[in-house]
Amino acid sequence: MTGKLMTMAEAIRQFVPDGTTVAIGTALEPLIPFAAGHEMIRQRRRDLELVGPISDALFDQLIGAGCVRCVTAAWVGNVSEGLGHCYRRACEQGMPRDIEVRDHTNFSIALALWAAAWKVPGLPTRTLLGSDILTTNPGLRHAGDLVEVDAVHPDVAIVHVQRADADGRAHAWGPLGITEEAGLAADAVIVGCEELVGSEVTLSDPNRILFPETKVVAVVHEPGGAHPSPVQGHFKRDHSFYRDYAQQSRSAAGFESWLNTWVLGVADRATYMTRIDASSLRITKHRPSAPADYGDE
Amino acid sequence: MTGKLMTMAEAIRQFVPDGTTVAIGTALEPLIPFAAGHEMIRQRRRDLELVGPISDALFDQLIGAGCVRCVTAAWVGNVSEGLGHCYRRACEQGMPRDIEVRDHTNFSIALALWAAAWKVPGLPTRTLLGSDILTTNPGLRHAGDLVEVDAVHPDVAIVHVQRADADGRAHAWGPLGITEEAGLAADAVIVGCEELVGSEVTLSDPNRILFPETKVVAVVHEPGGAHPSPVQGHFKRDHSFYRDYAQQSRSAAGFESWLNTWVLGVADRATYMTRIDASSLRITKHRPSAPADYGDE
Amino acid sequence: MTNSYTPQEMMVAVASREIRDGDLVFVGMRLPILAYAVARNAHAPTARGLFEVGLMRDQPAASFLGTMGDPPNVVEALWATRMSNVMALMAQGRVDLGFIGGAEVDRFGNLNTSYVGSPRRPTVKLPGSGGGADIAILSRRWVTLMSHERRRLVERVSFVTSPGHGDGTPGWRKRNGLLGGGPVAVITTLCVLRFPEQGGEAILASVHPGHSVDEVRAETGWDLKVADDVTETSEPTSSELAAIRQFDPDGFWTTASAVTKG
Amino acid sequence: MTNSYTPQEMMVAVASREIRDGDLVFVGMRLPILAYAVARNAHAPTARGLFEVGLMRDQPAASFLGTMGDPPNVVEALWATRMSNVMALMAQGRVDLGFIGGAEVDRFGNLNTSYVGSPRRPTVKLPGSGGGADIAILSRRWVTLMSHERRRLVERVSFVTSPGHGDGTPGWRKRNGLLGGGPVAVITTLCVLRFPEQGGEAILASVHPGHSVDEVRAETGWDLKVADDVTETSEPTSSELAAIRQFDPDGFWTTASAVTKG
Repeated sequence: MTGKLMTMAEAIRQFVPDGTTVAIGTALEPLIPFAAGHEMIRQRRRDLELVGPISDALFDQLIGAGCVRCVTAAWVGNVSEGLGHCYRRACEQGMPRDIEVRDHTNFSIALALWAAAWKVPGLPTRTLLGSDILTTNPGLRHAGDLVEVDAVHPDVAIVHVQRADADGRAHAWGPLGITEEAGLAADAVIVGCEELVGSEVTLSDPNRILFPETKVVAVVHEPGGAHPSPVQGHFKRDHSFYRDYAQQSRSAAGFESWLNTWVLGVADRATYMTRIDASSLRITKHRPSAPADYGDE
Repeated sequence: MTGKLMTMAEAIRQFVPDGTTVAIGTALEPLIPFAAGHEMIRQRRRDLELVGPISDALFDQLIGAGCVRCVTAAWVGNVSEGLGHCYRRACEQGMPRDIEVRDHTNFSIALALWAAAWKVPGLPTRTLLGSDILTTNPGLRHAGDLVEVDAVHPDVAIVHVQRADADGRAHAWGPLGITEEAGLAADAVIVGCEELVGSEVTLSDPNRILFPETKVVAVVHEPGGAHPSPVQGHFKRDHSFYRDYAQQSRSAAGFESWLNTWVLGVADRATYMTRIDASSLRITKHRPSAPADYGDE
Repeated sequence: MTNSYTPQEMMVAVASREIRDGDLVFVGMRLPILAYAVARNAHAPTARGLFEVGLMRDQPAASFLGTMGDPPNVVEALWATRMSNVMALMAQGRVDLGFIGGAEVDRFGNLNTSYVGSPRRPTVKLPGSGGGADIAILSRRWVTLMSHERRRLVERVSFVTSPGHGDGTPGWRKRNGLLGGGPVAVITTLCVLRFPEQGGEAILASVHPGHSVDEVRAETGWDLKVADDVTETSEPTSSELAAIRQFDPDGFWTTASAVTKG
Repeated sequence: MTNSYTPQEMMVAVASREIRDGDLVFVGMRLPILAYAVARNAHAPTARGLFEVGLMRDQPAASFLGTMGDPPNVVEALWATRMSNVMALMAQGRVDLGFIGGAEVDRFGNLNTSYVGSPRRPTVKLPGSGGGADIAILSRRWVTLMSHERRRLVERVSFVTSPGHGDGTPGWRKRNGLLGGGPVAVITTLCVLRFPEQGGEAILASVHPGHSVDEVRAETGWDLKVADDVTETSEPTSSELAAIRQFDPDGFWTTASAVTKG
């Protein structure tokens, strides 16, 4: 299969129209596809439904930019700093618009994606019993001694990984959160990668390939595309960037200013990378994994 | 944690008493823990419940040796040769004893283990609709438009892997079948390995670690422990050994003779390995995977 | 063009023609592994193979496979994963074609691979479903391969391991909630049977060279319908045979001795 | 012994003492990461940490962590996996102790991290459960850490994100099918509250040095019960403080400025 390699702008234009249900930020704190989120903002995408476990600032930015109709997630905020101020303004004041919130727990959102992956209406669980989350999300219901978690079916999952080839075989490592189930549940997957490699690299280790390539519709070579989130082997987390975002986004005006500086006033991720101090974040000490021997004869 | 390293004889003695529910052969055709199975036979284990997807000859041997009370599996036979003759004798003639058969499909046995792993009574699926398997296994039931698959909870899962350390961090590669879910669903895991390595190898790649080490109760350094099944990077499949087994096990007397030659008359796997032509099966051409960089600073 | 080929080679050649370019094929044990290899290197260059052991490939393995889990099948694999992930793709309707081996098939394409006789005390205990029932229920369309014997092609199987078109009434699968389309063909050592698109009973579509409609009907356990346009099955081409022999150099699967397996 | 420490350092030290040797600890965001590090390097050398991002460790990360998913937390990890696998261990009752941060806690240990005011139009939209409700329901016992303010310690939370002892009646959790044992302690900037083993309401167990029972009661939104044997909380030891400062060298989590986070 060919023709999957494209820019982030092309990938978002082709595969994330208004109203799309998008799973993003599925590895929790690491590997968050900020570059993809920023491109959605630049393209003024509207009425998205965002699906994720915890979202470390990215959902807050998309909500603040008015891209979002509905959030299906366990936690939306800023992990090292606390509340999501745009999320607050949207929920508390309908600003810039009202959003629907479908609360989950981390476990239940994983199960909701497994349900979609296995094509069943839902899966049972023992979490959520006794929680008022059952009263606000109609997709979670008491069923006898258990809770039934309705399937959540993303149109597209967007991931950022350490390396991928042009056919969409993606290698990621470190904690993976709900990345695998999101890719299996989604109709299509957009892969952003730090390194674009040949298939001799990806196919040398098929156990590390995250998804079937048949799900992958776009491959974007986007170094730094997860900043300010960490990428094992490539980038440390930029804690101060999260702090500055938290401080500036406390007011709507501050958020607008932040958005102009870091998203709307930036052509693409390559330009963005020239504006951060990437060298101080770059991981330079290598820790290669022991090879697995796939020999067959 | 220490003290997990032991011989197969010790591991079976300590962790597989009569009546144990044992998940084994979970990677389907490769990595079948034959050495563990043979040790169960030598120790005259009785009333086992075997759990697996397809079983390539190992279940047949355990059944023929009279170790088994119940089989919970999707397929029991000899993949390259056909029927399981001991399985036939047990089911058709109660020889050497009657066994209970709880039929599954490959998908449903995986789901039954996920149910146990997630501590729910069962999981729904769209497979099995229209199959008479629903009429013979009470753990599979119509429920509306779906089938409910009851949890299957092994006492112990036994796996053979390419490498592990003494604390039970196991690396396996190649297709994994239902190995991961079996380990998570089981109360305890016994790991046999081709190579016993230091933790600097296993912890260099935590994504390749199959199970939480807290589940692993025994680590057995057992080179060749999967023969005649294949082990990526170590051994090819010994097709003729499967053929010979199929031919000899056609009669009960032939099976007894096979058992004496290959199991009862053999002290342990090290001795067994001296009796096969291991060199013709050994994989000698290496295909190392590309390393993943786990660098953090 | 050679005229010499075994019944198994004929079956593999016919099976390979069921694979369309671009198909995601759920490849079962034994002959289907060869059928995928033949198709991929001929008319279906972008067909992918999915193996329940937990593999996806876009090309045949470089050496002989005794099972789908043999080491050569992992080299250059596109994905090595858990079986349940492979099943997820099939449940989602992403598997275009599946292959299932059968011990017994009936008029409506239902397969028995579990019990001949009573399940409590069977005359023959067969190995079971494996992934067969999953393929039968969830793949978009599927094909079965078997030796053509009167005891194997029966009016109704006594035990439905892998449901075909059920009782043969139109829409049986949909009414019973089965997601996939069901069997489209039975490829035997003598002929090819096909099913109408909406289900129903098997119809004799083509007879392999050297065999006759009468012979096929005599070896079939029900009053077999014959298509108006019944034809002779096209022989394996020399390139098909070359491919088969490349992937099964010793005739492990495709010589007379292979018939005795089981 | 130093007498100078911040309220956050006090909380971390107290929290670390809740970890027993051999425990599998479900480590939450922020202060619990430090508590695990302190305990592991002191009285609980074989305690393991489980992180919902998908990690298990048997030692603290070598460098500072802003989040559990930071690269140093992956180096020397015992397992890097999916979140649902980590949750599976907790559902199986294999997690001995969990930590949950709370915005609001009530008399019976129920936590609200979702909505202050109406869910339809909240006064304050809090981030949500994350894994909090999962820990609250499934871990064997759990502890929450929070800033002691009258608006945060309330008679009944308006929204139960993470259930504690419910309505406080004995056996509430068991009756409602909750697998784990529920909260055992609330560790605040002023004191430690504990719950009876069978559930029920929080009881003031110890007051941090420099604070009084009266102050604690005044800052608590219900008529707080005081244990007969209420004591002064033991100060952080010098080795506890040394460990805290090793893992939070710049006071990211444990200085006054950290209090303003959120």
